Amino acid sequence: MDKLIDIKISDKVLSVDACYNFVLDQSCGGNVLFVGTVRDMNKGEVIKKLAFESYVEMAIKEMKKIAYSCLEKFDAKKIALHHRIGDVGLEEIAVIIAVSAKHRKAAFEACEFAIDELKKSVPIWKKEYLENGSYWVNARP
Amino acid sequence: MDKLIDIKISDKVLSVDACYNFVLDQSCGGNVLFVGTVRDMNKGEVIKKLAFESYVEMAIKEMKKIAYSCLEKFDAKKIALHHRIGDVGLEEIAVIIAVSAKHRKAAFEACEFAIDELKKSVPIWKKEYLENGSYWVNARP
Amino acid sequence: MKVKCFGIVKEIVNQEILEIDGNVKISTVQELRTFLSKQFPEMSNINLCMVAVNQSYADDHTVISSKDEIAIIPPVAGG
Amino acid sequence: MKVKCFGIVKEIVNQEILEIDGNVKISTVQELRTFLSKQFPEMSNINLCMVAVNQSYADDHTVISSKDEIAIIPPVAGG
Repeated sequence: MDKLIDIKISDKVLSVDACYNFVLDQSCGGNVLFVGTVRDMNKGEVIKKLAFESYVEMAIKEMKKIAYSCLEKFDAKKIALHHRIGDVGLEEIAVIIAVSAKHRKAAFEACEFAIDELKKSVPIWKKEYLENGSYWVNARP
Repeated sequence: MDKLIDIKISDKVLSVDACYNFVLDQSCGGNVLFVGTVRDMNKGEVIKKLAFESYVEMAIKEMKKIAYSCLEKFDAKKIALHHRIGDVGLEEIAVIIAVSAKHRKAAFEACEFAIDELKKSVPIWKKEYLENGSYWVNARP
Repeated sequence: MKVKCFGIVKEIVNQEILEIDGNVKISTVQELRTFLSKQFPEMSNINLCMVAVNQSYADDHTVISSKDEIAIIPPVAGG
Repeated sequence: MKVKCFGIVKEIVNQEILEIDGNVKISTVQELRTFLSKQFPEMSNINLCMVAVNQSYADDHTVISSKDEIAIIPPVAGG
């Protein structure tokens, strides 16, 4: 049987093509990709770069859970979830989620569900480097 | 000012990368792409290939309207709409829609709106080549 | 009057541009529809088609002349 | 007992793996939380963190021992 999910956490540049090519399938007409990139401003502050840290073994497990629940829940065929760690510059890719499905509606729903869930449960942390220092996002120590 | 929309109708293979690179923007964190590919079955029939025909000048006009209304309606920054014409084989790309926005919600909404609208109003026609002949999709002569 | 034809319509009329004799009086989209459905019985479902005038969708009351770019738009199926 | 630390927690305890002396009695996640918030006053908001046991999210009643892989998971922010 074809591999249906492709999960990756890497400190190297992520590839939209790799994710697209993984999900491409003769039985599918709808492919939706979410590509999360680093933007130059957040809440009025100038961002210089981001740094991502991960509890990699557990993050992979959580990403697999999300991937399989996507395929079940939404009648999607294949899904790729790739997340970058380490330093990530402006316009670089932090995360890619690609989903293929017979029909486009399921692909859109599965892709949006996957990124929403990833942000809730996958043990990855983001540090913002601003002009005046660096801060862990969401963390109030 | 940067070009904010990129519209294309072509009889050559479409490029996901070209659309992604067009919409990529420092101010945007969310990029959503819809890639419509040719699948091997429709309504129980085996598909051998598709052929798309277009009223090109008018299709470009309609695609521009959709693109600008997406940018206004959803707080999206840039959008690319590329559509293939001529013969398109299995797994090949018929259409790509890429949208960038500050936040992902707007990018998802704009991308889904754009493909829904494209299917409603853009003068492009699809012929399915089946085992036993070819048929214009949606057409009841 | 020249009428551009696409998809199934092109196959029915068997040409890309249908030339309608100047003596036939067609001054609105509605009159064009009536003419076509008489001329081509296979186009009995002509009402499922849209008509574009100068590359914009037109309604039945839109006035047309031989100077306009006119096209029959069968149900679209892009994407 | 060894506890993996990430993000803001790693900075607070100033190490990737926090070693807790075997003489300290910690047998549930709740007891670990209590120990950490006493030991590191900066972790007063420890309740915003999750605790993972053997790479799965655990609740306060989960029983833990030095044989388990234990990690403090501050609020995640992937994507």
